[in-house]
Amino acid sequence: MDLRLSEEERLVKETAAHFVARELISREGAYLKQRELFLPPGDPPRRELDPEIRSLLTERAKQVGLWALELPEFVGGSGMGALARVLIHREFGRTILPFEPACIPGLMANDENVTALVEGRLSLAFAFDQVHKSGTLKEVETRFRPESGGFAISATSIDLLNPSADLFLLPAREQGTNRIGLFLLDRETPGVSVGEVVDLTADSQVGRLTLKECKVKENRLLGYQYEAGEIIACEQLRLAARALGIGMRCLADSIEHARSRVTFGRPLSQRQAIQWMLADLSINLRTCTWLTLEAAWRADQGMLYFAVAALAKKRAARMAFEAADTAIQIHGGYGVCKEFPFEGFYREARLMRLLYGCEQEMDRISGEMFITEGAG
Amino acid sequence: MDLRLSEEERLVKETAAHFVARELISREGAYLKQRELFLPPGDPPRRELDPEIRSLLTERAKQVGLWALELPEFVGGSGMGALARVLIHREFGRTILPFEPACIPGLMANDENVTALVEGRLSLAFAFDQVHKSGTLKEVETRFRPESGGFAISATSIDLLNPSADLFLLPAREQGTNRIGLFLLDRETPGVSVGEVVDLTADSQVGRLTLKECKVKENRLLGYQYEAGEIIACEQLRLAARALGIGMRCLADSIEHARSRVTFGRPLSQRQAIQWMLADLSINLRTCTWLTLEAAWRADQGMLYFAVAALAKKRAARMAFEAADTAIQIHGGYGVCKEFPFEGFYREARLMRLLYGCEQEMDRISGEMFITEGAG
Amino acid sequence: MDFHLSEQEENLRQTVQEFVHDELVPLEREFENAPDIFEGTRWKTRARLSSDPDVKHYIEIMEALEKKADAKGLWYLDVPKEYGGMQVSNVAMIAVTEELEKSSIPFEFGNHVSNILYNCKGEQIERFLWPCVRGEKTSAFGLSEPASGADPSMLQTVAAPDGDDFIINGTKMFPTFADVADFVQLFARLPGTKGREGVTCFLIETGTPGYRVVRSIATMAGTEPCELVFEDCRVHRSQVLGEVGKGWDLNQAWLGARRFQVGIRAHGAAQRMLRSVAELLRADPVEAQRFASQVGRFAGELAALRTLTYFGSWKADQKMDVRSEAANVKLFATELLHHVIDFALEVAGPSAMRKTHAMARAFRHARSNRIIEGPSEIQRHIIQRALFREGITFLELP
Amino acid sequence: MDFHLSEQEENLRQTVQEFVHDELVPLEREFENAPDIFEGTRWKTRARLSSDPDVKHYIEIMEALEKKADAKGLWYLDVPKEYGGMQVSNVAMIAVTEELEKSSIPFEFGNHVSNILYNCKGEQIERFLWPCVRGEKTSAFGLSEPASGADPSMLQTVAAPDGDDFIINGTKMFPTFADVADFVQLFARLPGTKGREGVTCFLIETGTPGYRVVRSIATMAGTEPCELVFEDCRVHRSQVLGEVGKGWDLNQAWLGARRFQVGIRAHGAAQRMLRSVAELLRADPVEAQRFASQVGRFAGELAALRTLTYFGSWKADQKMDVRSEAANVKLFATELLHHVIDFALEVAGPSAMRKTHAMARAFRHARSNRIIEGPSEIQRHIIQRALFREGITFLELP
Repeated sequence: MDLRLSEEERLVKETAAHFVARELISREGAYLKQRELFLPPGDPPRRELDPEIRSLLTERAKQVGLWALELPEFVGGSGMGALARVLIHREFGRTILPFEPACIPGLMANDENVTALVEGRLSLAFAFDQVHKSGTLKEVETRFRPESGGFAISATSIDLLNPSADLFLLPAREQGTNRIGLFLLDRETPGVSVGEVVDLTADSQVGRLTLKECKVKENRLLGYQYEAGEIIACEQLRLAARALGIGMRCLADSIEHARSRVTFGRPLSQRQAIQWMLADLSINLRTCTWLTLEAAWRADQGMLYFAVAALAKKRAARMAFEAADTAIQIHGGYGVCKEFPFEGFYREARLMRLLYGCEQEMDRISGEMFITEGAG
Repeated sequence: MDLRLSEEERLVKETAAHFVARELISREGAYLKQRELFLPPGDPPRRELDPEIRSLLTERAKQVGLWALELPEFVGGSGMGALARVLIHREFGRTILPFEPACIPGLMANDENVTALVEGRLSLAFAFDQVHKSGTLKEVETRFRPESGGFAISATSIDLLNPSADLFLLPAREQGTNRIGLFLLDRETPGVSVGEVVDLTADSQVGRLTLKECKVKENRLLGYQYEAGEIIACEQLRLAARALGIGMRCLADSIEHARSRVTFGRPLSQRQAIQWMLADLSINLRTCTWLTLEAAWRADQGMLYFAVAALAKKRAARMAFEAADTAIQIHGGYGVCKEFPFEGFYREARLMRLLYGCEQEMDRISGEMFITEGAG
Repeated sequence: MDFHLSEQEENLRQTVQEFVHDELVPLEREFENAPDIFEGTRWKTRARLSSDPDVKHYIEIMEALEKKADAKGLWYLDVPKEYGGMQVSNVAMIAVTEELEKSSIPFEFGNHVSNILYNCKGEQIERFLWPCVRGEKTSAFGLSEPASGADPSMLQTVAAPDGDDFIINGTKMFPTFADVADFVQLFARLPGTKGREGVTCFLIETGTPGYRVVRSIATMAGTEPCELVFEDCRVHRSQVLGEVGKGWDLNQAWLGARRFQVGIRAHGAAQRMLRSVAELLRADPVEAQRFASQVGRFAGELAALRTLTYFGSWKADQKMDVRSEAANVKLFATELLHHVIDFALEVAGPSAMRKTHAMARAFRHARSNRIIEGPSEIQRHIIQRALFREGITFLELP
Repeated sequence: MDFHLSEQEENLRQTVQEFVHDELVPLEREFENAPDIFEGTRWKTRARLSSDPDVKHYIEIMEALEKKADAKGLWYLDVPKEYGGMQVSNVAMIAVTEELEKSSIPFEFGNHVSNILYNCKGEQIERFLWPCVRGEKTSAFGLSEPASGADPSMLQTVAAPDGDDFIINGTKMFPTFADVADFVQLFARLPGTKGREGVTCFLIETGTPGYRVVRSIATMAGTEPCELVFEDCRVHRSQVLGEVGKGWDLNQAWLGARRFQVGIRAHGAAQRMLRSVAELLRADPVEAQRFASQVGRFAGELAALRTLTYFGSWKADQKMDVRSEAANVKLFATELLHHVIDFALEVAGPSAMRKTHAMARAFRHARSNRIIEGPSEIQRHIIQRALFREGITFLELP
């Protein structure tokens, strides 16, 4: 057992940490600053990163190899393993600035659109709505059937995060066999429609994707059950890693605030109620950190890792939510203010808990396995 | 709304409080004292109250009207309503001394054995084992069928608390109709056997009651569904009231100990971790107190009260367990010592949580109702 | 012991129940996508700022409801008789709010007056109190500061006596509605005083020279609290509410009275969330089975909150000390609501995170409840202090 | 980063796995009703006191297991090489205990020696350490007192220097097995010292004049800790373990090393409880559906505990500061076990409260784990202290 980072792993981590501190956290102040003195009534509008800043950051991220992490280098990616990606996403999770490396699954390396995706001319959305309940493929209801020269795909209504994307990756079930296929779909394909785009409570949007007998070529079938499962596990690891970053940021800022904020004659840091909150959070952070790293390491080793990745996501997302909740509570009235990052983390983490597996359903699945097999 | 106790209610409460302080709590020291200097290996044996002291206490309880609370006065009972009984059992719950007023349901007032029961020559057990899962009658599997001049009752194996009792009150289900009947059964009736009597983790015993075609006379059918339900609700209220007593005792002793115990230069009472535990417990005690009183008051008013009684029991038993757990934690090493009352409360409360309804199953039943009816 | 409402209280409750059934429930569908600004009784002051025609439409509906409520005698319920109100008991006000909360329409009976304004004396009555009673003016509550909340010793705004005047300097954070209020109830301390001592409450009109509402602040709850600055703001001593140096007691009184209402509102909001969950589950028997025990558990906790709230209000009606009861209710209610909403989102899934979804709204609004008007930590502190002062006497039934 | 055990560690783990499979699992049925006295490695000293023929029977089984384990090279695992042991890593010891805990047989490999005894010097080695290594003697740990536990400043037992001797006076509460131990590791302070300063550890044989084990004390856990009294107990300075005045560090070292083992044991016990639950549920598909999500949640928490324990042990092997990690493990493990047992009883119902039922036993035994060797509050204190001292550096991966 050697839990030290390798030289390469350390380099990756430090590059990401440096980028996040220098390029992202330094811009938080401007991003969070309230623009008008007096607000219109009602809920504040969704925040967005200035498109120019986004392009600038994208360029710089590419320069230091923090882009298209999953893709091999020959198509412009960084060719990182799962562990390296976790180390990177963990750093990006530490900022409220909505910017992170584009996620382009490795199995798209040979797709005709891969260069456009890497260069940012096209964007990709995972249309995995039906997977969010359990984090598995069992609720997938999108249907496909083979046709001459390709497939026809139909779905009534899929909640689509990132609804402005140009390409959609989605799992579907073959009529008759019920076999899962993983498809890449163009927004422009006849039969595809995206409607009802609205804001989410997190600073992102959702739309409704409908597929009416959409015809795709054979080469748009990118994989089967296992490949779709890998997308889920990768997304779970990405979310878990982001959650770790959120937890670290919230814990660090809370410690800092507790040291300096004085009430009733003593700093908050001397109150057990505050100490205990932070102690419990730190335990949680430790366990989530090691579960996530272990899952990623297993992935890189070619070992079974889906179940651990699911567990890591479940626990880490919950931890991040509690971390943000704690940070809000410790910061008092400022905690819910939009000029501070915590309420944003709180909303984001709440959504993360509902993506790629809700807690109770994930627990139920692993519980059923435990009951059947009598082992952990 | 007038939440003051009436004169009569106050008198009842004070009589019970006085009896418990003077006759029971005063004897705790002797009861809890370890008899030998060095213990044999293994788990300490079950504690029992000295039979002579038990008779003495029984006499004195009768003298002040704290006996056979449910029965009318003409058969030697105290004729108390539900609220008065809650006030009494709450006081008896405050002591670890295993002594409380005999529970003889009002519907036995006309039974031939009632005098013997009141006088303590006979004892009664509720053989309600199958009810403990959900706190309802739906799991009752004991069967009865009418026969000439009476009924025949059969059951394979019923866990029987108080296995030394002479009479058993038990619900059974009629073959064919599935209707519930509530029966009184003699230990001496042919076909009745009580075996495998062993100690429980609480300071009481359990045995296995088996009924093989036990024939009882017609007058031993004391009621139907509603009467059996009333026994359950009464027991739930009794347990809830005892649990309140346990909670009060644990909270009071913990406050006292926290005031006087000094660690790291300050009394425990000045540590927020301790303060918070006790604050949370006190909230719990308040809510349980009012739920229990309200349920009892409803019973006395002739209003529907089964659901509230069930809720009161569920929450109060859990509260008592947490109260004992907190008291143990605050008392540190002494908390688990048998010379202190807290570990005894802890074991008793753990059992109480499993009697007349387990938490999750009770929640499920009320949840199903809420889902169906859309109201609380 | 008698848990029944009095006849008078019960009649009032029934009137409200009918009002909710006849007037509010039919509007629920229409309000599903209403703008997020109709909470509480001060919505009008803010809604007026909007140029959105949609908002105008809802203002009309709300104003029509006000007239109907007034016609049924449901206005001025908690206003003292001497000011023409009905002066109903705390228990009755809980029953009223409980009924109102059964509907999702964010409608309240008015006019609620900041309870400490009943300490107005002399010309203050005509200048501040009556306009509030009549609904012509609204007030903001200026207590907390950039570095102080529940701790009086950190309060730094100073009111320096100068002849018959006081000169006020300092900054206040988070008074809600201050940008649209007509005056502020401002807490400041006399120079050189410490702790509670010297804290004094002033009534200061918007527009008074030296008093500026600097900005409103965006929050997750969409409540836009404000930042107020006082720079050599001169006010006459006739603007002191109550007595000079006795302001902290007023603050405590203000908080105490509100906490039972906070409790019953949280109860109502949680109950509605749970009903929405039940509605989802009725459509899916498998899911219903999976979530039933949690629904049941929360239903039980809500029953507990309800009885706790009534009991505390009853004690308040008996003029007993209810500081600990109020803290119990505030803490239990806001934490429970938080958990119920969390559960509702778990059942409903990511689609309920749409910004205008009732659950997402409740999610955003509920978070600040565990902080404002005394965070959970302060409530626990109040509770433990009473415990160590008085032991378990609170369980000695009255 | 590499999570694999080393080849040597993996071989050891496999040997233990085989031992458990071949030797322990077949005995499980027989041990179901075994007397409650075979926990840990010191069971023999206590079991010998029993006149119960049943106990004799189990002693024979346990002794036979010891011989088999010794024959397979599974004895003296954590004893340093200089004392003839295998000196395996902390990680390896965790892996060993993890395998052992898969069986419900309360068997441990010996001989565990109180780790601080390796500080023995000169003739102490022959007098105290070697007999412990060989399993001929056992020791008790005399730290806590009627009024002191984790706080050194409350420690009142005094060791007054008198020429080459110390004269010890004081009372110790709760040392387990003191009534059957051959000597006690006693912590006392030099006169006039405060806090950690002056705390000194002595090795004192049972039977030394002035040292009495007064009584053993019944507890819920059935562990019978003892009360020790020292009245003018004279000991020679050669009986000081380590240095005079440096005793508190020994105490801390003793606790630190144990906590990872506490963690993996709690993991094992909880895992067995959960497997018993699974067995009950396999027989009842409806119940299985109802409890599945809780089973799954606990299984996940156990995985988290496992990884936390391995990580902390690995850090200990690297000679890094593991005080906070040890506190993390102790707290998380003992609280989790408590919750798992509570859940198991809910599933199994009142029949599992029979005194000899494995769940009831676990219920009684687990409670004291949250108190002894540093209660949960002390663990949280250690954790927060490190947080405010070092911030989140603990998340900087090594």
